[in-house]
Amino acid sequence: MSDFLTASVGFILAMLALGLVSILRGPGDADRMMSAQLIGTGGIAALLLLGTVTGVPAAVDVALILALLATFASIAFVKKGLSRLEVDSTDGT
Amino acid sequence: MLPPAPMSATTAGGFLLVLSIVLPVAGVLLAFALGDRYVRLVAFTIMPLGLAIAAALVLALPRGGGHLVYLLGAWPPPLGVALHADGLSAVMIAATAVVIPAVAVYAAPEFRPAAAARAPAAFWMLLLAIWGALNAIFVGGDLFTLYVALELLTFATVPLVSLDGRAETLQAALRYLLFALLGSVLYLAGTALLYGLYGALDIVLLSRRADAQLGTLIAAALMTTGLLAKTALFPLHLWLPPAHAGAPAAASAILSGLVVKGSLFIVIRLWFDVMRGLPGFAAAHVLGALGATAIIFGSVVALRQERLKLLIAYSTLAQIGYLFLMFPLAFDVSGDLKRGGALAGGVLQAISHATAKAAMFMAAGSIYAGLGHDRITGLNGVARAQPLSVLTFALGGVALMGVPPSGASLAKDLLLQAAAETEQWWWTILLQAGGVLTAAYVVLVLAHALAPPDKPIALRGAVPRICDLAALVLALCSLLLGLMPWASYLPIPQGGMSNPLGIDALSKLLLPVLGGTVLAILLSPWPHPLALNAVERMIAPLRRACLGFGRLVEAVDDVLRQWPAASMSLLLVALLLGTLMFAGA
Amino acid sequence: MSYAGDIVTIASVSAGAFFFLAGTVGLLRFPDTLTRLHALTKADNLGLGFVVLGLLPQAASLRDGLKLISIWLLALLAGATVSQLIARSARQGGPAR
Amino acid sequence: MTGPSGDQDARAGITNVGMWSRAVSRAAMFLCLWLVLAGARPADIPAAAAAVVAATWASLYLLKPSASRRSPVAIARLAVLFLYHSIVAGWDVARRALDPRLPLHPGFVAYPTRLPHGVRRNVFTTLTSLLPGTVPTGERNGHILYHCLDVDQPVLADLAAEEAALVRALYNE
Amino acid sequence: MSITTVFESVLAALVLGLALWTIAVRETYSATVGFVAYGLMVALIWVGLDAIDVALTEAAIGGGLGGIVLLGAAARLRDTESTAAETPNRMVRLGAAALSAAIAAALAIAILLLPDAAPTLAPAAVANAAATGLANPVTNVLMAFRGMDTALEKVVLLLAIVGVWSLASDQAWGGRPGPHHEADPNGVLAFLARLLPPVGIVIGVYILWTGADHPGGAFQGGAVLASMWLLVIMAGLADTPPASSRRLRLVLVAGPGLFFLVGLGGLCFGAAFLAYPIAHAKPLILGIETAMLLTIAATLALLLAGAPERSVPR
Amino acid sequence: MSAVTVFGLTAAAAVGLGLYGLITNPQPLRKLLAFNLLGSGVFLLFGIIGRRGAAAGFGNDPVPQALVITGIVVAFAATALAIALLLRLFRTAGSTTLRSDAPRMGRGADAPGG
Repeated sequence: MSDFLTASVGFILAMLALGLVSILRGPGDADRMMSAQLIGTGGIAALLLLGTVTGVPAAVDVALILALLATFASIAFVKKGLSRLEVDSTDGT
Repeated sequence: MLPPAPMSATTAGGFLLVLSIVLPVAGVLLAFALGDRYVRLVAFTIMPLGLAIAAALVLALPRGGGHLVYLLGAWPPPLGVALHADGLSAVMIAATAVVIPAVAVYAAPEFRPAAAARAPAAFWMLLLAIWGALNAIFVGGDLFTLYVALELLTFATVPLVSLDGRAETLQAALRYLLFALLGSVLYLAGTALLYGLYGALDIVLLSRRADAQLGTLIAAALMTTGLLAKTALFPLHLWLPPAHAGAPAAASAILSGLVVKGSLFIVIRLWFDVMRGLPGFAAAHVLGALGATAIIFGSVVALRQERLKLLIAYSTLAQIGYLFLMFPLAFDVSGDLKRGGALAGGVLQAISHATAKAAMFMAAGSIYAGLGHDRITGLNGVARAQPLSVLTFALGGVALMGVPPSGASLAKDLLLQAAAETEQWWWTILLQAGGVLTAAYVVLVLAHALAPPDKPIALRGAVPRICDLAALVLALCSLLLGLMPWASYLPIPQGGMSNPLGIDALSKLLLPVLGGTVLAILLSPWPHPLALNAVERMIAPLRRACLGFGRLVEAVDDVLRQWPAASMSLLLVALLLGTLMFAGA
Repeated sequence: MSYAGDIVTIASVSAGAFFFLAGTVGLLRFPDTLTRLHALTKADNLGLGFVVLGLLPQAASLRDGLKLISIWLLALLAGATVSQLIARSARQGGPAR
Repeated sequence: MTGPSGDQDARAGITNVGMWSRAVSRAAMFLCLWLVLAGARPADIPAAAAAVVAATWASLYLLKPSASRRSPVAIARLAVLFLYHSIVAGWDVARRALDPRLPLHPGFVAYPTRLPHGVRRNVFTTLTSLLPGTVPTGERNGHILYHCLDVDQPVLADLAAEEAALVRALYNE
Repeated sequence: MSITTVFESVLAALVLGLALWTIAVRETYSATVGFVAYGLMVALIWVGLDAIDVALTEAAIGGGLGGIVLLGAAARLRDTESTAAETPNRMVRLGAAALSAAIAAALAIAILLLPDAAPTLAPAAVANAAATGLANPVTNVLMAFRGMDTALEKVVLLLAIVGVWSLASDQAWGGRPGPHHEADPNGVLAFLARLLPPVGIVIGVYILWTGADHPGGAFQGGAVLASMWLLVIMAGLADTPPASSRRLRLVLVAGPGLFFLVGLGGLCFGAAFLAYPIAHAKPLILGIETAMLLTIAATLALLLAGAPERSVPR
Repeated sequence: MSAVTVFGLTAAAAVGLGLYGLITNPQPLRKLLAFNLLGSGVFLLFGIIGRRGAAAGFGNDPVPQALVITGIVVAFAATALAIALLLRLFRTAGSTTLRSDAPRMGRGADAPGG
């Protein structure tokens, strides 16, 4: 069981790496910003599995923090263009 | 000088070590909480208390057998953190406790809490923070605590550099911050390795456990280099001239006089206590050689400056180099570490420089405030308009040259003696040249200041007399340092002191001044009132050659102060030190 | 650790890994930013859900299980809101671009 | 309390008692979260109390309670629907991504929602961002603009069903 | 090669790839994104090294606050790229590469040569844990055995605030830090900022509280709270308090202030400076940590908000 | 190869990459990123040293962990301060290059003395 879970962590991380290659390449900033999201979900999965494998329950707390804060990089990305996003419904209403 | 056996208990009077850190820091917290209007008041309440604690510490030290120990939280090292003080710590703390209040008195009128409260509020808090950080460095007994204290020092210094908010000073602050961070990361890497090797960070424990293995030497090289970057030893000085010249005069006095001594002090701790000579003879010679180059480079470039504050900043560069001559002199030719004369000389020189250089920066600040500029060529006649400032500058300069009874003179004697004992005659030349070069730029500035003015000088603003007096007191301190009873704090061999009065002393004044005058004529590119026309024509070819040399030095300096060059030199120094340490071990 | 629980874990975590694979393939193959966003948010969130589901039998207590689920919900909320933020700026050509 | 208002429309008509009951129900939610995170230990009471009070205060400050009734059954049904949708959505993306032909017909669809601006519409877009093949990308002329992986699918009908379920669950007035 | 090593190698390769990307990519913005990703992945390494306390810190900093500060700066500075594109020439780059590689190699050798019987203070930390009543050894080290470092580090944070504030213009000194954020009150960002912070508060307090016996602590909790506060500020739902506000300043000095007060209490009445009386050690430490939580949350948020920009009418 | 070796080499490589970036990247922000990379390499060094010192039921020596946490806080504060300086410099000067040096008036104007 432990080996299986470790292998899953490795697999998920490998997927994460491939995904990162694809989105960090761009072309746009929006693509790059997805990396935080990607790492958010993939990293949480890896952490939860890792916590079970190593028998360190506190790894779950790390995942919790990641789930709470992984959004922040994306928000920083959106905030800088705030002038254009002042109103969500820019075109009308 | 730290106790050979680990102290497992707090000594009597050890609480003074705690207070010396906590008091200034408490001042920072209190000032911050009370708000802008009370900041200066808090600072001036803390100053006498800090001075008293420093005095008590200095008095308590001999009674404690030469060292004080305090176990924080009563936890003995290696798990806990201890504070240690020895003679070195005591004299550094005392010097700090003299310089900071003097600078505070000087700065009090300029940084009074007024409508625009930004600069005053920040200045006083940062001043107190620097004090706390320096004291923490001087009594810190744990390598990681020293790291935190170093960072405290950096964080307190950087905003001082950019206090006036001009683009150049912001840039200077940013360069300083980045380079200092690079330095502290290298230091931290070494700390990690030492912990991995010996499972302790306490200085005394490490000094008993450390042995000459590769990991230790790599750590030593990394840590030393990181600290050199923070001390701005040539060629790692890219940040120093703009930072020290751009800050307000009071801040420059602190930066030049005290702040660079903080990281220097940790280098001394590393080489003389933690590693007890493990770095070896060859590596020490690297430090000495860099110091020697710094003396030449700093002085030559200083003589080519047009602005007084930059001149003083470059002279700091040279003086820092001078301080590193103690490292090779502390080893004898067989490679054994001999503490004693060289170390005492180096530390004395550091203290002399702290007082004298602070005084000189303050005098320069007064002159700037009076004239509205600090162009050296425009100083003519200022001696009549601002006699006190010029006198301070002159006394500070004379003290730095090594004229008895100044501390620098005693330091030079000690270093010369060490050179003789360890049979390293080649450093004698530099020790003498250092004084002459110092004299050169002091003479240059004084020549301008004493020359008759082209037109009557209209003072733009007057500096309160108390400011000038504070600076003068510091300069006098430096001049009289040689008379202090050092023996109970520093390992000064008997008969090291020369008679403060007499032919010897006179020659010690005249020789550098004469030599300095010649050098000033030869190396300063600006029109100056020193040379007579007849002499001028005679030496014209020589002077052209010297000016060419000066230009070359300055050009090299320009290259070295570019970021890639400076940071690559940093790594190069680290590798060189590491290799030589390994070869020597 | 019960046998049935282990079976559930292996099956479910494998399913999760499959969806992570699908999400990554989608990221690599889909043509533009917005379509990639679909791949990222939908597939990966589901993958995480399956991983959480798979770990439930291994959880030491009910509380640990609930904690896992709340992490997933938090990740879902984050994913759902962030995907809207990214989508909006991608549609508008992206800020400063 | 002068918080930034969330639902201007829903504030009218909420009574003092209602306010308190909303506060209590939110506090209960945060207490549950705490219990899940930290477990139930008597020694934790001070920290738990501080956390719950602070969280409830922040929550009331940031998000004004609305007066509409919640229906537990409908919420449960919404949750099931939502779970089902996210599985379908994941499967849908996986199928398209792994299909060698890459069957995509991406495009935008404007959905005319009846939900008012503000939190309700946000809840709706957030839920629907997890629907198969749709990502809300902002608004145009009061319509929510969805980006779809496949515009040939009955996106509008799905959205309408989801909206109805949401209104039944949370905003039944 | 066991399966664990495979996982570790994958993780290491991923982290190094991101590091390489951060250094090598041409565009600053992409590099910054790469670094944020790097920070998040390093948190996984810390879990792999069984250092959960550090992993929490790294996740809170790398994931939340670090991302905001770096990405925000990268976005604002993006126009300067063309002016500053004076990359050093090839020789310099080669030299730099050689030197950096040499240093890295020296470090690697030093790591590989570390003694087989690794020295450790873990047993000593465990043996003395009874004196504090806390079961988390890291918290014990931070708050008791090496309390001085922690207290001084909080002063470093305060100085950072002083430094950042001192960059204000004279008129704005004492005003509200940072620009005024406006966002659509009906937008998604505002929606998230209404929903997430209460949850974050519970989580932040939990991280602090659990830090007594399990991984966690004041800094990690404070970082979470700071992120939540920043989220609310960025969504325009609240504003930063003026820098001259007395209450704010008290919060900013509360952590180190209480730490030093308790320390001085130990000096005057107890065994030593920063020594806790055994009977009251746990409540005292938790009290200091609570004050530090607030201080850290306020400090980190204000560090990111920037210098005061908008003067307040007095 | 153990975890310590793998991550130890990672740490050394991160230090190397960070140093290289710090030297060669002209923009201050990139230098700052490189510094953070360098710092994280050094922190990892502490981490593996702590990992080697696993004992007494703990997978990682608590002392290095505590040191790293302190170090991360300091590094973060430094980053924030540097960014504030950088943005202020950008607003004051319009650019953020660190190239130009100390203001030295009349450079090269070696007027003859007299």
